Amino acid sequence: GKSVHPYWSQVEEGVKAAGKALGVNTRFFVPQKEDVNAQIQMLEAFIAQKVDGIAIAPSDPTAVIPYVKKALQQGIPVITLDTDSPNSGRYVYIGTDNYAAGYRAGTIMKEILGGKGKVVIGTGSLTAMNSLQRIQGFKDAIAGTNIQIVDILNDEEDGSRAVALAESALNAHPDLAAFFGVYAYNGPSQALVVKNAKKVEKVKIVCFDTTPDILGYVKEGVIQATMGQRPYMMGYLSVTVLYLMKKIGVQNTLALLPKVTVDGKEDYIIDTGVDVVTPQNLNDYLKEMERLGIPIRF
Amino acid sequence: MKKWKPKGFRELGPLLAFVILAVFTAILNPRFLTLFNLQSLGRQIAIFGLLAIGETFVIISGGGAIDLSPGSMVALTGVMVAWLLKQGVDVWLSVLLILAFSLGVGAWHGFFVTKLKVPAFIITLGTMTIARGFAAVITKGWPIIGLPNTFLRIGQADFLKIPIPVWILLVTTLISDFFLRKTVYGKHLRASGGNEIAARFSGVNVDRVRIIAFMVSGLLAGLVGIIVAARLSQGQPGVGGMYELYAIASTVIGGTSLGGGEGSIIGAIIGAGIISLLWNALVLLNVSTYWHNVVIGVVIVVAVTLDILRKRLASK
Amino acid sequence: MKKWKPKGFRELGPLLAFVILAVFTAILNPRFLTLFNLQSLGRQIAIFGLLAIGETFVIISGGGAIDLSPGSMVALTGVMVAWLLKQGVDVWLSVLLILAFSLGVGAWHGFFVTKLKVPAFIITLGTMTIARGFAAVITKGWPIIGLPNTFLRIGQADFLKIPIPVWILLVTTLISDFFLRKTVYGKHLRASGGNEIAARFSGVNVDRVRIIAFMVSGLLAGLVGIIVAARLSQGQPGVGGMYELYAIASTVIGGTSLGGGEGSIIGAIIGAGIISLLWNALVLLNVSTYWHNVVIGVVIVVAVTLDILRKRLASK
Amino acid sequence: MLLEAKKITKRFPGVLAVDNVDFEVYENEIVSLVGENGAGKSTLIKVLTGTLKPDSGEIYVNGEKVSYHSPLDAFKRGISVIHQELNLCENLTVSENIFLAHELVRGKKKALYSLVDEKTMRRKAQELLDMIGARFSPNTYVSDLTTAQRQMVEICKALVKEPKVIFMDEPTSSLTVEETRRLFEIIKRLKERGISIVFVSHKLEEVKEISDRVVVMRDGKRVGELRKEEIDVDTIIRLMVGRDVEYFPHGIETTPGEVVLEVKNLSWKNRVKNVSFQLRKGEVLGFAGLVGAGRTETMLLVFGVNQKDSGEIYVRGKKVEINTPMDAIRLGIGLIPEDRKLQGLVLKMTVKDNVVLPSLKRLSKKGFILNEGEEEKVSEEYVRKLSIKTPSVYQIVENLSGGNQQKVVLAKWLALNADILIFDEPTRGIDVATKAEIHRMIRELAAQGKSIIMISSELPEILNLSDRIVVMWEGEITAVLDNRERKVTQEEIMYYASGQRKQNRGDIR
Ligand SMILES: Nc1ncnc2c1ncn2[C@@H]1O[C@H](COP(=O)(O)OP(=O)(O)OP(=O)(O)O)[C@@H](O)[C@H]1O
Ligand SMILES: Nc1ncnc2c1ncn2[C@@H]1O[C@H](COP(=O)(O)OP(=O)(O)OP(=O)(O)O)[C@@H](O)[C@H]1O
Ligand SMILES: [Mg+2]
Ligand SMILES: [Mg+2]
Repeated sequence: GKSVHPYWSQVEEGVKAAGKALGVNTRFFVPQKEDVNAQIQMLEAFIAQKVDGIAIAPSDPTAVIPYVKKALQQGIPVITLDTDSPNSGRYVYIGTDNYAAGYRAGTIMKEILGGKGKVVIGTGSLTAMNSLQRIQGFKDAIAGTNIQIVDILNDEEDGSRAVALAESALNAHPDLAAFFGVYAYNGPSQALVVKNAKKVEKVKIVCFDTTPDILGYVKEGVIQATMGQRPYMMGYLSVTVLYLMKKIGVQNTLALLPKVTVDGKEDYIIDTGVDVVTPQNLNDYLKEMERLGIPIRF
Repeated sequence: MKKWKPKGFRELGPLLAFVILAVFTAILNPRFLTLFNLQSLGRQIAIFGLLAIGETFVIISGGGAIDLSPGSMVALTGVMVAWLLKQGVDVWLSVLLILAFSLGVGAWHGFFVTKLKVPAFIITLGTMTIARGFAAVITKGWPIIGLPNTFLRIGQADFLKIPIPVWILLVTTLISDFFLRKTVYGKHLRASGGNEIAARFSGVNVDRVRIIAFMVSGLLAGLVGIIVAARLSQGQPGVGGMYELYAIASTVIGGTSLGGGEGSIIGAIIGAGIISLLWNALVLLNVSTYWHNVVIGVVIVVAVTLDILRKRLASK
Repeated sequence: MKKWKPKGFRELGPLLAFVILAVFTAILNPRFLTLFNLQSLGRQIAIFGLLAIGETFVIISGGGAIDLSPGSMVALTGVMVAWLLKQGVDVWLSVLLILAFSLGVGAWHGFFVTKLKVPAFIITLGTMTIARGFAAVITKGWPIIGLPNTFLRIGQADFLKIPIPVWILLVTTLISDFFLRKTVYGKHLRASGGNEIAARFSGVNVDRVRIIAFMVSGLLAGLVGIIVAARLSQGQPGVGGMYELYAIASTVIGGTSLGGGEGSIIGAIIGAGIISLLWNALVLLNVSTYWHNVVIGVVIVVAVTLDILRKRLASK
Repeated sequence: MLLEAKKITKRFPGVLAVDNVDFEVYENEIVSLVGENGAGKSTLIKVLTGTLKPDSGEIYVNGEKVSYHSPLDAFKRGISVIHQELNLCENLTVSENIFLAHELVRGKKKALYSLVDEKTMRRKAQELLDMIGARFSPNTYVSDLTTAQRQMVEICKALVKEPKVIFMDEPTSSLTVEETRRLFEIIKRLKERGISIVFVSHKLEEVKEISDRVVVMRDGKRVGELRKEEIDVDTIIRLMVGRDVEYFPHGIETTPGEVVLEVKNLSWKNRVKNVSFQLRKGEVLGFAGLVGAGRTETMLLVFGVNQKDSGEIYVRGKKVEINTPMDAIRLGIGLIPEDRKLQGLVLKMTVKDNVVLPSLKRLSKKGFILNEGEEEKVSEEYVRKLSIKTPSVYQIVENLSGGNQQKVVLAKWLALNADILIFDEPTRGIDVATKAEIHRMIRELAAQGKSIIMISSELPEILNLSDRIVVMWEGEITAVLDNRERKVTQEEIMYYASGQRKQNRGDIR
């Protein structure tokens, strides 16, 4: 994982649940803040320990390549989750990439705004890969419409600053049509500001993650849509795949997995999908999650 | 004997910087002056200002003391108060418990610094890391939501159109400025910071004076933690990153010397005002976020440098 | 009011702490001692250690000086070197240019501190913010990838099974320890930090001595920026957060007093070793990440406190 | 003429410190510079040695006009200085300090990166120390040295520069008679070697003894010059002060009453051994001894700065535990410390804030809220009484002259109005006129029923003021002498101060 964040704690829950179900020893690590060097440091410590398998969400897809290669050389199977590192030689990628999810968010924004209006993006980092990809996807989706991104606000993963910035932005752009929230706390921060400013009707919000506060605002109709990436599933499946690789061998496991062809190369990708949660489908979403056995805190 | 007094209004430099920035922003974007924006700005100033007051006490107390813990303490106390409220503890009791806790953390810092002679940098860096860690341990990254409305009013309500946090800042400023300039404690604090040994020889209980300074800083961090939690409607483990640096910078911008022995509460508030104003103005002036940090850094350096040059010229 | 005087091996305390932690980890998880793990640990120690050497110079130079910029400078110089390499500039020329640039930034800090009397805290905080900002401006946040292999070797290759960064650290340690203890510069540095006025009155060029100290710190931050970029195979604008605090903490753990005048390069390296070891050991010992910060904070505080108590007992 | 200064003027905010002064140093002479506290002596010296830039005026060295940019420029022209406030790096050793900025290096050219030749430096430092009769190793850290020893380091430091002229700003203020004698021998030897000395002191007997010429300053101006044969203490005083001064306050009689402070068998480390004495109401109890005799250390125990290892203290008959200066002040004990910069003053605070610091609680409303008016009144009163030269009580203490700083320290403790006052070297660095005034005040305080302990290394001061005299040697009391008749002699004190014990000293009450 990348930093202390509810998203990753959902991944952890999935990891733990799978570990328990399969009777394997799982370990889950996130650094306090996104820091590529710190992640590599941890990765090396795991390789040194000769664990049976590693599932990693690279803070940066290229930076980890040499270290993933080292692990593979030592016979430790490596898969990626959440963020892919296609050139590292990892066996499988599990997740929805953030670009795709961001693109989905952009598409939905386009629908909500009817193709025009001013949007402000709130994020916690200008450098973290997940944020960059989500924003890039979002931008690409709205390209060619009359939707205009008037500002990107970086709060440096400080929820309080996120609120202050959202307030400033709301004030600076009286004709603001929508906020896009990249990190889990961005959506609720924007929702709080919009609600307190009594502009719920005017300013729409599309954001990421399905933390309880976000779902609360979705229910109230302050947040129009949020992207759920099923982090629990990612965690659960990662452990399962690694377990299989250990039990029945890497090749046998891969044979069970869906094969895709990217740029003429064969690859293994498990797409965990994006859930778009809106006020309309909130109840269905909750039911669906329950059916899949994914715990929802609400 | 003539009443020759050396200094004029010491906080003039930073005040000018603040006013110039504000006027400049207001001209370029008149929406700066909307009530909504001024309230938002006020709440931000309250957050940094309260922390800066705490730092001022600690820094004046001398011996190179600074407090690196406030940012993390804001996160931890915010999470803790939310947790208490979720357990159904009464709002005011929760607030009191948190204030008592943060006062205790301040006393802990003071104890290590004065009795065990551990550098303030280390013991408060320890708390910075530990508090941040505990905030993560308690929440696993999840915000604690669903706090009672009475509590949220602390961070979100206004009184006479002025946000409650600003009232809290005003009252705290008045009290602490009074303490620092008009009471025996204030003079003892400055004497301890100026020359610890001479203060001891003069019968000043230097250790107690310093411990109290750390307690003030701890208490205010807890207070800010409560305000921030109320403002965000939730206990969030990720808030407050780098606030200690902003608070210390506010203090220094306001004319407090890191060497100890002197400092100004009003100056610290103005310093906090400058930094908060920058956060606000850069959005209003539509400066690309990529440049925000660059501009903030440049303004801080320029403001302090000009102030120092101005004082040097004035004393010539 | 006697000051504690260096009797015997002053770095004994931190060294003991390091050894105890290492032995403890090795017993609980023998894989700690694998070559691979030790290499990984070594690379991390090199990163913190080099920064800590720079801080040691700055801190010894006195006047409450610290350098808050290294963390951000690591990010900025890493991005810059990657950018240069992408422009097709020769590897060694790029490295030289970056080192010259970071030397210049150090000189800039020194100039503000000595000539304009701007507190080191402020000018280096300014650079911290500005450099972080520029790193984002240059890259728009995206890493710069596709660097030549010769360059990557700086961060990833080994020589005689010892990683290149560790060699760099060894050489830098030897040179700077030599400078600090055996040369005219070292004496002048300690004199300036011990009693600035006395040093000035004796004819020491205190300003120049301090400027050089800041230049050393700047230079080493640039060097670490290069190493980290090579290690990550890319220019990453997001690395290095809080590294300055770890570097300062390493220095203090190693026995350098923040008041200036004295300090130990070896101690700083040991301090960096303790922090790096913690990063490594907590993973090997299977401590949940949520607890990492808590443990790191506690160990730093305990190590420093015990060392201080030990010294106090020894001097009785 | 080695050095000639013409029409030097130096101004500080609110103060004209040096006013159009000419000054010259000839070959082979010892010239003294005298004047009241704040007359501008130190400022003039700082200007002449490159540590301060004059506002106007010209300086010629060997006939060549110079303008200094740093002290180094002065050293290069053969001008060395020992400043009034000692300036050593406590974190360095003696030899490192002596050679600071003049390090001996391996190789020919010296640069910042040159390798320091520690061995030769240490050897040469040892030679210099031997030459001036210092008995400590060049490897000692300066923080471990006494004031007198530091003074010796300063002298070596000045000598290393192989100067033509050495300015010595009050080098004897913290030396005993014996040490002063040794310093004078050194000075004379230096003169034989062709080095001229500019000497500053408030001890006019010394000035008379050593000087070839005396230059007198008053209020920043040069007011007179005396040639060798004209030098006479009374003449100097008249030039300095503009009137005659009575040295010692005869005729203020006191009648010592009951015992207010009793110390029994006090011991601390190896430096205070089994010390017992009694202090009576209304008496002045002098403490004599050589430097290092343990007088200061004893009083630091009584005042609670250091914690005794054993022994008992009784105040007004009641046994007390004094663990901190606060405890002592609460019991009505005040201590005027020896080292004004370290223990006496908060240099960055104003005169007023320093003066009222110990008595703050008493001067405040409800012991808590400051009463600025009262503070101003009290501090102005003492500024007047002790004729502290300052533009106002709002001046920062750091900007006062050395002697005036010392007066602020005294004012601080006089304002406390304590019943038991311990003075440690109260008149160090204070000019004759004020010194006489302070002596009178000490006697007056005793007459008012205060009890006074006075540590002094100036024997005349001890002999003239004390009702009884305690003599210490190496941490123990060797004699307690009755001096009500003012009959004790210098020889008698020196006898006991060198370790001879007086028998049955318990008899003396
Ligand atoms: N930095 C300064 N700022 C302001 N005033 C100063 C400063 N330095 C000295 N003065 C003032 O200049 C005057 C001369 O001071 P100086 O130290 O030269 O006196 P002095 O003759 O050496 O006295 P003393 O015998 O007490 O040492 C004094 O009134 C002093 O207060
Ligand atoms: N352990 C020590 N090592 C070296 N110096 C010491 C030590 N303890 C005390 N001193 C210093 O020795 C100096 C002289 O000792 P002490 O104060 O006991 O003698 P004194 O009789 O009071 O001398 P004075 O006449 O200077 O007042 C003091 O200033 C003190 O700082
Ligand atoms: Mg003087
Ligand atoms: Mg003494």
